[in-house]
Amino acid sequence: MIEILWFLVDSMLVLLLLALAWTTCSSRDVMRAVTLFIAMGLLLAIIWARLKAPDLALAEAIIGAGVSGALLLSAISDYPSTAITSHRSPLMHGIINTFTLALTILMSWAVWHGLNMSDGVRLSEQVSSQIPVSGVSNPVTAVLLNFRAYDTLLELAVVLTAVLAVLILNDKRADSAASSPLLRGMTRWLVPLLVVTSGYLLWVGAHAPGGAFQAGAMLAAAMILLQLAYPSIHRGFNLYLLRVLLVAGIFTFVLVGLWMMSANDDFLAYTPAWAGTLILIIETAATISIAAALTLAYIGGRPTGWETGDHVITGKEDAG
Amino acid sequence: MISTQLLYSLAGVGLFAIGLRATLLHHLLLPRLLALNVCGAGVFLIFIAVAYAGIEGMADPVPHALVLTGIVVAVSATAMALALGRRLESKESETMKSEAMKDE
Amino acid sequence: MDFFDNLPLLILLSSLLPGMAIFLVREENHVLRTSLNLFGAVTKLALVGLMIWGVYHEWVSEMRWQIAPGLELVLHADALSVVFVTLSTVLWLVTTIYAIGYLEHSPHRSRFFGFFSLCVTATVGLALAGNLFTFVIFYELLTLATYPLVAHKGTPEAVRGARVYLTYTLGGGVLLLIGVVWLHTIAGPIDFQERGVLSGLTDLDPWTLRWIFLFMIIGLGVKAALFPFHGWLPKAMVAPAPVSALLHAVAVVKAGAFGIIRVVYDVFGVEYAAALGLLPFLGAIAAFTIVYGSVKALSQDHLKRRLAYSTISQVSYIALGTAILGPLATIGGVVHLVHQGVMKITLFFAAGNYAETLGIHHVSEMDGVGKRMPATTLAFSVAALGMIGIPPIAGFISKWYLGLGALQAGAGFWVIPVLVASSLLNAAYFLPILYRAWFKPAVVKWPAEKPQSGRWEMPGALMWPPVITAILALLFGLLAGAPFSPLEWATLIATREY
Amino acid sequence: MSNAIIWVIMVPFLGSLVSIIWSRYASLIAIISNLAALIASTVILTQVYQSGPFIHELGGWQAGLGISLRADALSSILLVMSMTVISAATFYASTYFTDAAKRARFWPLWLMLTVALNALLLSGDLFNLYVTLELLGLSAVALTALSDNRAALQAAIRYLSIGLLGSLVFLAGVALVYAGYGTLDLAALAKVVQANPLSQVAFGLMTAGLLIKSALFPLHFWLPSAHASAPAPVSAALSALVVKVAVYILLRLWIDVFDLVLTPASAMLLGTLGAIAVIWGSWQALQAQRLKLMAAYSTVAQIGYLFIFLPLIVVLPEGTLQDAAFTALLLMALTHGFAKSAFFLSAGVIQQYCGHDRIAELGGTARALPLTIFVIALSGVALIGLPPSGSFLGKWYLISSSFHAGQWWWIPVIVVGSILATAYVFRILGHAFGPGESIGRVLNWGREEIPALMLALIATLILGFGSAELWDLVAQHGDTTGN
Repeated sequence: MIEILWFLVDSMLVLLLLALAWTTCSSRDVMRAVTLFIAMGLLLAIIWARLKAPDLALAEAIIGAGVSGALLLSAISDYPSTAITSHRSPLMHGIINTFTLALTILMSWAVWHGLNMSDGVRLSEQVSSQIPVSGVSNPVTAVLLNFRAYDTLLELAVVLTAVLAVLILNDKRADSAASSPLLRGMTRWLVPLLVVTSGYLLWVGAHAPGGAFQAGAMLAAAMILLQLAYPSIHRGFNLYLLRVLLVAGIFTFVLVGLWMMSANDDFLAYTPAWAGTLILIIETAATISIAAALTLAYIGGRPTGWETGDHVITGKEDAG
Repeated sequence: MISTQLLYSLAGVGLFAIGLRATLLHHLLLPRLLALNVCGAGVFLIFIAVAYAGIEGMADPVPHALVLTGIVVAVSATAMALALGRRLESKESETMKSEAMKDE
Repeated sequence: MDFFDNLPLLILLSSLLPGMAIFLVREENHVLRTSLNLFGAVTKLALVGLMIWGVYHEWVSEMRWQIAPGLELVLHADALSVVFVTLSTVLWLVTTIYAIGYLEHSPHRSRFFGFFSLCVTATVGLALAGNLFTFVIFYELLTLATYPLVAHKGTPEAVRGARVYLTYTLGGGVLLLIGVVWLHTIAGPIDFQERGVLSGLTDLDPWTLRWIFLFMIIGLGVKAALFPFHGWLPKAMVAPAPVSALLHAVAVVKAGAFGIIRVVYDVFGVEYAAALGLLPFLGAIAAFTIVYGSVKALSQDHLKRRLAYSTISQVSYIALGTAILGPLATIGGVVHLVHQGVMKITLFFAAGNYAETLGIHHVSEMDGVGKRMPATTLAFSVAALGMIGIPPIAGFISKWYLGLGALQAGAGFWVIPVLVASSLLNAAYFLPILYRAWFKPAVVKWPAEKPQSGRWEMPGALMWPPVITAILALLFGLLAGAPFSPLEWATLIATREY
Repeated sequence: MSNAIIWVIMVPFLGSLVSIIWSRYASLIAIISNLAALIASTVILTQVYQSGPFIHELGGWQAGLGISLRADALSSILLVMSMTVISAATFYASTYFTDAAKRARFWPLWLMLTVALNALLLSGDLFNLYVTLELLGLSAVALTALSDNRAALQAAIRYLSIGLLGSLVFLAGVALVYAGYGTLDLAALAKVVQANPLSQVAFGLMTAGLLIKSALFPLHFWLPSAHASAPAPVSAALSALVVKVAVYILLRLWIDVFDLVLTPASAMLLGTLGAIAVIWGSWQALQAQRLKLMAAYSTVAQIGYLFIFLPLIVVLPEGTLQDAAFTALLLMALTHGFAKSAFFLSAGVIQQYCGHDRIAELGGTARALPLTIFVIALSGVALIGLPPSGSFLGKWYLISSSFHAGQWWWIPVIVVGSILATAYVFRILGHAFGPGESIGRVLNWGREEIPALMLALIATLILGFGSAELWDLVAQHGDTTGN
């Protein structure tokens, strides 16, 4: 009975998801597409929760829907044309349709086959057997920052690269018109809340859903909100400092890794006794980095003093 | 339980296909970016559906971690793509201006 | 003996290192460049002398360098390679002197002499190659080294001519490569060996071998300017005179001919090749090319072009000699490798001199040039008569042995007519030149005369080389019986090959 | 000492971080850290040469739960190549960017590119491969965008979206693999993989994703614009390395992991695409009006050659013949890497000197920039596959393998490809030797021309004559799964 109930819920969620995805991809108006996309992000968050992936639910809500939503929305203003049209010929259109359809069938077949052939255990048992020595009790955090910490490090490198690109490419975001008093009012109590929450998420990540990414993104969200409410505020941000923070977090991560290598002759091989502490350190560092990164990615612009590495000198820019 | 996994992973496949189709169809940056993100979401969904182990069972945490990584990567890429687009826009408006200058 | 094993390498280095150095010499530094050139040439000559001595006494001189499994770089000295090495070394020395005089004031001398040395290095390496792999490498290197020489002037037609040359030779190179690789896959690595390698191997499909032979002969035939792959040779005439001289007498064309000899004798083995029925095929092409080249030469008024077509015809004598089964024909072919070289280089030196001092490029402008430039014209005449086959000049020896060989092999019925016809044609396109040069009254004004300086008709560096080579041509004919004469050496080879 | 495998990744990483903060000393930092990484890579190679493949279990967790880095013959050789090219290009770049601002932006990304390359070559884990692919893609795109003109930006955007698509398709394959086999570790996977629908689809997806990145015809469309519009040192790295490492992963998956799934038929298909790429790429290169565009198209062709080896390797019997074909493939990849990077660096010099790189207007450069033209000629020799370059040996074995495998039809392709290559290389030289007034010294910009010369010499001489050890190495430790 309960099974069937769940099945109905699941099917509704899935259908809704597919519908949203389809409308996002086929809507003719950019603004509409972006809004639908954000909605899809939120729905995904719910689905992650349903599939017992609370960490993801958080991350998706904040990052997937929140941050990238903000980025996309702000990008729309840069776009002269908001109408979406495909330039493909009808023939090409048909080819693409058939191709994707065939691919869907093949992949579905493969997925079905895969789920049947697998024992269904995969790595979960290995993980749970090693949790005790991992220094944290939240398995996802254990995987992210201990078992597969190297992935996380490289991922931070990806973030860094992207941010560098953003900084290189564009000047600071121009001041947009002052925003509504309502937004400001909301910001006044929302920003502190966000900051506190991010702190909590960081701390709780060790044993419950949460962790560096959610926390960092939360902080960034706070910054972005400020920026939205008080468009001129970024003048206050010291972008050089942000950049230092961004680097410092990753730097710490690498240093811990190397230090542990000197101690236990494998990169990032934590001494079990310290594992908890080390992970907390890394998480804090990562949180700062990610917050700085996402903020910079939103605010954009080449920080003053980019050329000389000295924030006092305002660098000569070749904006063209 | 396998039915739930199957349902959601098939949904993932569907999402992937929808995104892929749109990516191939569109040439404008922004729609293509949305499509790519949908595409990615599809892949993530497959991972998480596979990780699901029933209401009682403890889900496989590894895919969760992987997808978390994936999400962050996706955001970074999106930010970068948007920055590129913005730069190109400004360039093109510049060239337009300069051409207008020439005409006068 | 170690030193003797390293001899081939030393001979290569003796022109490679100076060449490398010359690239870095500043344009103005005439003295340094010249001394580098001569030093290299003389050293090489000395080393080659040693090698001749050693090979005569059948000392083995060989060095191997593993490149990859089954692929070795082998330098090896045997009777045949010595012939080619000696020829190219001697003529290189002469040509270098000539070139120094010829390019007195033209730009980019360093580049020119650099590639000039590389070109000779490649030729010598080709001569000393001990297996097909090494041969192919130097064969391609030769192409690369000569391209800049042909394109040297940098004028549009020079670049165009160079491109044609490149297209032909590299195309041929690819075909040769395919043939060689194919042979490797069925017979393993092939070291050159007197009396051939394949004859020793059994259970090879004869048709595969015939195909391989075809690929190789076409690949080599392009450089040897066998019909119908001769098209590049007249176009390459845009090159400076010393280059044309070297191209025709030593480097490129001869490389092809030498390669054909190698493939027939030291890879297939001449008897085996005959057994496969490959020789008539080769002979037919050669015979046709001989006649064709001579006929084309008749109609050329441009002197160098006429010489070019005569080369096409003359070089095929070598292929012809190879294609006839029997020691005498072999002697004829191999000895012509040397004789044609000496005579042809004389002709090109002379042609260069006419162009340089009097601005004469066409046969029709040569009336009475004999009185103005006696030494050059004398050398020219000797070489021309030799080409026709007038005794006692070297050319006669080659043709004589070819004829005897043909009779010995019972191929006289078609070879003799070819020889006679070509000799008549040679006479038909050389004698008029001599007549004009000696007996026609000189025109009042030459196209572009340089003021006469010094006691000779022109700078010695330009005048002596043709004279020397002409004398050589004469001596090779007169003293054919003397020890270490080309003829004797060719006989030595023939005895070792049968 | 097996920590070298960490240092080779982490040194450039730290370098990148530091160079962001102290961008004043960025050039120095970059040179030092890349040289250090070069040393580390040679240490790894010697280790593999002496004691065979080895792995480094990150975090001390055994592969499967954790991620493991693996070094074996294939990866360590490519690692040394990439570090050599990168180091040369680093010296080059330290004077190439005259604008201080540009330089300051270049170095961090450049070092990140190095990190990505090395991490990718050493990675032994499917998902980690995805992350490194993204790192590689993003840094490459950012570096392309450094040119900061419309063409470059458009190319960069295209490059980015195509790259993202490619890695997503790859990731989809990874997801299926995890669903079916419950592991991401390559070695573990190699043991359990069977030929079944799941494997085939997953394999197909990963292959497709990587084919996009390795620009195999007809998925090459994004490459020329990107490689032609990037700054010279970047183009060098893109053409010589970034495309190669995608091919490297393909080989790794095909030959080590999914060898059961790779049917001769599919191999034949890829080989055919490679053959088309050879002809098409060379033809386009011949048509190209600009030096760098020509080089980019020639890359498309050269990648094609690598794929022609595949159907041969699949059908050839285990042992010497197969090893020979495999080593020849490796040798061609190496030669092209060195030669093409040298070519792009020289093209950059020419562009700086003439202010353009239009082939038709190169007249006189042979006089003005003798050394650079010489380098172009050398790398041209390697691109054509003439002796004494490494690709001559490569083509030799390509032809002989075709004979051994009874697939003679590849030979005409090789012939046509080589002839077209000759045409486009000597087209440049023909123009360069053409008339022009200025006469320059042999050496003009030491720090730009010397690195290019070294790369070209490696491609033509060292790989041609000195590659005997390479064959031993592959023959002994060819067992590339690392166990």
